[in-house]
Amino acid sequence: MVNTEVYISGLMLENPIIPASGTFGYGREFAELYDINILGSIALKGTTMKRRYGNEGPRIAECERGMLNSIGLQNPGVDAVTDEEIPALSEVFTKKVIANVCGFSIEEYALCAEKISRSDKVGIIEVNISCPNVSGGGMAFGTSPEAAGEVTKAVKAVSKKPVYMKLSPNVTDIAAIAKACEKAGADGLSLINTLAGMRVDIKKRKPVLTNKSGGLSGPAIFPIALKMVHDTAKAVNIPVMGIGGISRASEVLEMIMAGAHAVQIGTANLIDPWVCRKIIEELPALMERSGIDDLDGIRGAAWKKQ
Amino acid sequence: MVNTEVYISGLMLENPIIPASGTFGYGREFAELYDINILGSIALKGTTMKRRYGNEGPRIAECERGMLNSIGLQNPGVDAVTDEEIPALSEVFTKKVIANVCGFSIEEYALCAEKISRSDKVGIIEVNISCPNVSGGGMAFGTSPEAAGEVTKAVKAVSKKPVYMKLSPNVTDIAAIAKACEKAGADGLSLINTLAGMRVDIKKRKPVLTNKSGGLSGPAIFPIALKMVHDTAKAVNIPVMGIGGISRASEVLEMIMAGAHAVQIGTANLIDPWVCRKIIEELPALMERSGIDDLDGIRGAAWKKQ
Amino acid sequence: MKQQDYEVIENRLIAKNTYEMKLMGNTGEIKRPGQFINLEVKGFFLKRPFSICYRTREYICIVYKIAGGGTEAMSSMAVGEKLSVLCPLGNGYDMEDCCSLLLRKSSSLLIAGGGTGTAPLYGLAKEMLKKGIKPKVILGFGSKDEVFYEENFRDIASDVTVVTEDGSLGEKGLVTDIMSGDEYVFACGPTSMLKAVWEKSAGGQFGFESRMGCGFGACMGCSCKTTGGSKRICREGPILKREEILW
Amino acid sequence: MKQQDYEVIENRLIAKNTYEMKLMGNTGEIKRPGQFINLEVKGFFLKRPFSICYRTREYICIVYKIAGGGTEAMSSMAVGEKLSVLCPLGNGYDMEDCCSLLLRKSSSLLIAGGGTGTAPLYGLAKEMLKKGIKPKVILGFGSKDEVFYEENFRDIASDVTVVTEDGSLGEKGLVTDIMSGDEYVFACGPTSMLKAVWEKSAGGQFGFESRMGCGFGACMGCSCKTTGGSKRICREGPILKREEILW
Ligand SMILES: Cc1cc2nc3c(=O)[nH]c(=O)nc-3n(C[C@H](O)[C@H](O)[C@H](O)COP(=O)(O)OP(=O)(O)OC[C@H]3O[C@@H](n4cnc5c(N)ncnc54)[C@H](O)[C@@H]3O)c2cc1C
Ligand SMILES: Cc1cc2nc3c(=O)[nH]c(=O)nc-3n(C[C@H](O)[C@H](O)[C@H](O)COP(=O)(O)OP(=O)(O)OC[C@H]3O[C@@H](n4cnc5c(N)ncnc54)[C@H](O)[C@@H]3O)c2cc1C
Ligand SMILES: Cc1cc2nc3c(=O)[nH]c(=O)nc-3n(C[C@H](O)[C@H](O)[C@H](O)COP(=O)(O)O)c2cc1C
Ligand SMILES: Cc1cc2nc3c(=O)[nH]c(=O)nc-3n(C[C@H](O)[C@H](O)[C@H](O)COP(=O)(O)O)c2cc1C
Ligand code: FES
Ligand code: FES
Repeated sequence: MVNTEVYISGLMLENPIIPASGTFGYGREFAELYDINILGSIALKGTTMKRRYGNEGPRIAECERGMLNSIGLQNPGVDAVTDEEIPALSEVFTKKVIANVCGFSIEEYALCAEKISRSDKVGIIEVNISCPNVSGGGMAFGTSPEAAGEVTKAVKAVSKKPVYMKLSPNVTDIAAIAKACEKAGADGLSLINTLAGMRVDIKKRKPVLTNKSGGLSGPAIFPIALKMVHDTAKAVNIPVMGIGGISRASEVLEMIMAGAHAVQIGTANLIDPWVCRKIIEELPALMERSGIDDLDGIRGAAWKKQ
Repeated sequence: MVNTEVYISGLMLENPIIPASGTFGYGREFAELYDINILGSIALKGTTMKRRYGNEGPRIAECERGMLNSIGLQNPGVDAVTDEEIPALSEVFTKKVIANVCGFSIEEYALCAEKISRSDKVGIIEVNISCPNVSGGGMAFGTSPEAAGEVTKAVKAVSKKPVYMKLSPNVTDIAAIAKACEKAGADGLSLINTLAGMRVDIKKRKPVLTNKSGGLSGPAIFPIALKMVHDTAKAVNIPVMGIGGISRASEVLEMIMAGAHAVQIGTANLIDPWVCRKIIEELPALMERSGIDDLDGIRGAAWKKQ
Repeated sequence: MKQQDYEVIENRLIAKNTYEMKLMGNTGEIKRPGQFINLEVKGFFLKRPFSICYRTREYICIVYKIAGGGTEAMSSMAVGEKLSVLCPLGNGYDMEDCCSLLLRKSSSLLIAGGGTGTAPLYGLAKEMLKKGIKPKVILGFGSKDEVFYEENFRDIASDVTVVTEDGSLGEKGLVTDIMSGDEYVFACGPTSMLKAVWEKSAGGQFGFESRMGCGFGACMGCSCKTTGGSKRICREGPILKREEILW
Repeated sequence: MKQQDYEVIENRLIAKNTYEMKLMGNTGEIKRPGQFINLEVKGFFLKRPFSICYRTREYICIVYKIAGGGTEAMSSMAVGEKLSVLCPLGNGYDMEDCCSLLLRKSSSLLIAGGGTGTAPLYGLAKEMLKKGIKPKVILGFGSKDEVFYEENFRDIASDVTVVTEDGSLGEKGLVTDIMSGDEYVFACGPTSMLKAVWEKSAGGQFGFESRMGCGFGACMGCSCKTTGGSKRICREGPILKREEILW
């Protein structure tokens, strides 16, 4: 029997499979489809202080093996999330969740994280400093080591839970930003968020998305995500959640060999709502076939001296 | 009758279709397949002062709708290119070509560009400051505005032909680097080169590529390339060649609407050796169906006020 | 909602660039006319949403128009091909909602379709017939060669009017040109038509389209603003009540 | 080189994880045994290279082993499926090259195959037979259940030896165990086997594999270093002469 357990910052996950923020709502839609208790954990939709509608539509565009989204952080606001969404989720999901927060100022990040971290249900706070779809917030904090460090410090100062900084791939040196977060006290890192992208409607001669550009996600970005997870995991001593383009058990193992502690599955949930269950079912068999007893044994194998 | 002509830095191209550097060799293999004189121009394989074998193999890895390469600038050296390859190509291709140069120091860039720019066959010098597959060269010069500006200046000082700087997408702000090149005298810009990426062989528990990482190209990267071309074309007043993931006539129009003057087709040539011919054949019909008389009329339509 | 393989048992051109496709498979969970399916087209990343035109015990019928690469590929699918489909999705038309109004003034019940928006209304009309409800039907198309299902509607409804924008069939004009303005309308069609119908109607339910990431409520890609806050077209829609709609 | 659609006319398991596939289509341009094709597998980006095992006027035969996703997908391809194929690629075995050696000492001509590397050597042996050349044949496999084409070879060659690493069929051991060391060898197989054969041979031609981007010389993905500078396995290869090879 292989062991799929992974330990991250106080949470012992039954398996490393976590649906990614923004692609699993607050779990409700998926709980209708399968028993979501099989999941390692769930990363909740990005939450801001106030309720947000997000950007005007169209906010989805199709790409080759991927998609652009420019949702712009639609969410009911932190109070509704803590008072309604999390309690509702608790009825169908018994494990701890990862709360994802975003803000338009360092203060908002801290306020939002503090509030949501009070929930018993929340095991980890994931701080999105990498949303490419809102101006004046999100990614603005994730593209310089200094700003990333400042957000980290502010959130760490108030959060009652371990803090993971969610990093943007739209940078020259992701490892440098990762190190700044680590230095500022981050307990872990989540990466990658989406890559800035665009499609043009040649009939209308303007961008498909009303927001003009959006974030690219899905299988197309997997090799980019894997390289960034590799570079980051090598550079820091805190856990890394590998995110980006994963849709198969073999890609979970690639991510862990690149140095990830656990993984998050995003867009794949939209294409196949049962994909996380499939991966969780396939993983042990694949591990067995590959001679892997437990995931700790292969973490970083792609770069660690054997 | 629609007009597919585009003018870039002294060259009037019959159409905007140019095979990208490194995916068309020195044209010879394709000249066996079709009359390559239908092409707008050809961007030659990256050339360095000295002959290079490149990186150890495997140096190709498959990805979803894309591939990684870690060739590492295999080329016969500038003398062989000017004395043998260019004359040989001249026998089957009557138009001017774009010579692509790379170096490991600013001096080498300048020397190489100076030499190759003496060839009458060369219409434009494309300076690759974005190769992710060589250490100490290539991308090192393309990730900071200062270094990019310095290479530009050095090459401009000696080149007898217009100079296009080929930019890396592995940066936080490509428009800033573009502006630095423009300020340093660049006549135009080519973008994007490949995105840094990786795949791990889970059986061997190590990267598929001997070089560990490689450059991601192909349809997967098109939305990223389009966004960068859009951002860059908006920011500068020199022509931009749109490169990255193009494999269809409609994507050529997307690129031009994003602001490109001409486009380069890379990886698609490897997957379908006749793809440039197909695109050249399809383009006029697509333009007609879309009510486009000439390409100058739609350039930048995605962001220009109408 | 289930994900299942459906088999193409018919796929034929019924009007200009417009096809009728019958998909054999489970239809038991479909609750209401106006619900839709999300259909995987090989080689395309996102599934394509199509209204269920009508369903029988054995198959689902959809009517689609070539709009881009995905529908283009669908048009050359052969009988026997298997397609992965998410079904059923969305809320569908609520036939109860109009009952009170209906009881008062049954003559003012209208089905108003525009272009391919006509498709789900055919299934709705069939269901209404079963319940003994007899709505007026107005179908609007661009021109004669785009018209489809006219006969199908005439077979089940007594009062069917077809209008075309260029007058090549039926009266020349728009659906709204022959609305009286006091109707409760079941509408589906292009946004501009929906808006015009909305303005001229007393009440009703309107079928919307939106670019979708998932089709089942997970991504917020399809959201729109309504009087009751933001709603997901794929889940709280695609059918919105007249009073919910914000333009 | 042409790109054409070939039709699968046979696709059957002939040994453990090993399939023989016959592809109907143009075979007229194939010049030499040892050339290869590059075959598009739907859903995978890069084409997959396979040696031509042999060809007739109507079809090409390839033998492939499941190695990953692409070959896995191939194994379930049905008769009638159309595949886009680049053909022919590479140089192939040069049967003239050995002639001088052959005239002096014909007994020392050897065909040495390992695993699926055996496939192109079967086509080579057939061609040699046509020319009246009768090489010795040694085929090496891991174990009995991986052996294929033994009978095919016996039908056309008089001196065929099969060895297996575990001794489950024929002699236990490696191809090199029963080489005398003075042979001119036509070899194909895994790198470790090629190297061993190279060391023990007097001359010969060796078939190599390499990850390929294009298969026709455009990308430099497949390059390897040789005594004559760098060569592209897809163009100046996949067959290299003994004296060119650098390990
Ligand atoms: C609830 C719903 C029901 C629909 N019912 C029908 C129907 O019964 N008959 C019919 O012909 N069409 C219907 N449509 C529109 C249909 O989904 C699009 O025409 C189709 O997706 C276009 O795909 P494509 O690949 O041909 O076009 P492309 O433009 O190449 O598609 C690119 C992307 O945009 C999306 N897209 C493009 N146009 C639309 C659109 N109008 N609405 C939503 N997404 C779009 C596609 O799904 C895809 O993700 C419906 C749409 C929705 C949301
Ligand atoms: C000239 C040549 C002739 C060949 N002839 C045969 C043959 O006759 N029979 C046979 O069974 N195999 C042959 N191979 C190997 C065959 O190409 C690979 O086994 C096959 O590409 C694996 O594809 P996959 O999708 O199953 O594996 P994956 O590992 O999933 O493939 C991923 C990528 O790596 C490449 N790749 C993987 N293994 C190899 C390999 N060994 N050599 C080259 N590329 C590889 C694939 O082409 C693909 O691009 C030959 C290879 C070359 C270069
Ligand atoms: C529709 C959509 C909405 C998303 N919303 C959020 C969000 O609210 N917060 C966040 O941190 N990331 C968000 N993301 C990013 C994903 O969590 C993930 O980092 C990214 O999509 C890459 O993973 P993937 O390729 O598996 O989707 C969103 C992604 C998508 C596609
Ligand atoms: C095999 C290969 C070799 C390449 N070699 C070079 C090179 O020598 N110089 C260069 O500037 N770009 C090189 N490139 C980058 C391409 O020119 C192009 O910028 C990139 O591949 C993106 O375009 P595409 O997606 O159309 O391939 C190479 C790309 C590939 C795939
Ligand atoms: S399409 Fe994803 S929520 Fe509606
Ligand atoms: S595979 Fe491209 S040059 Fe050989």
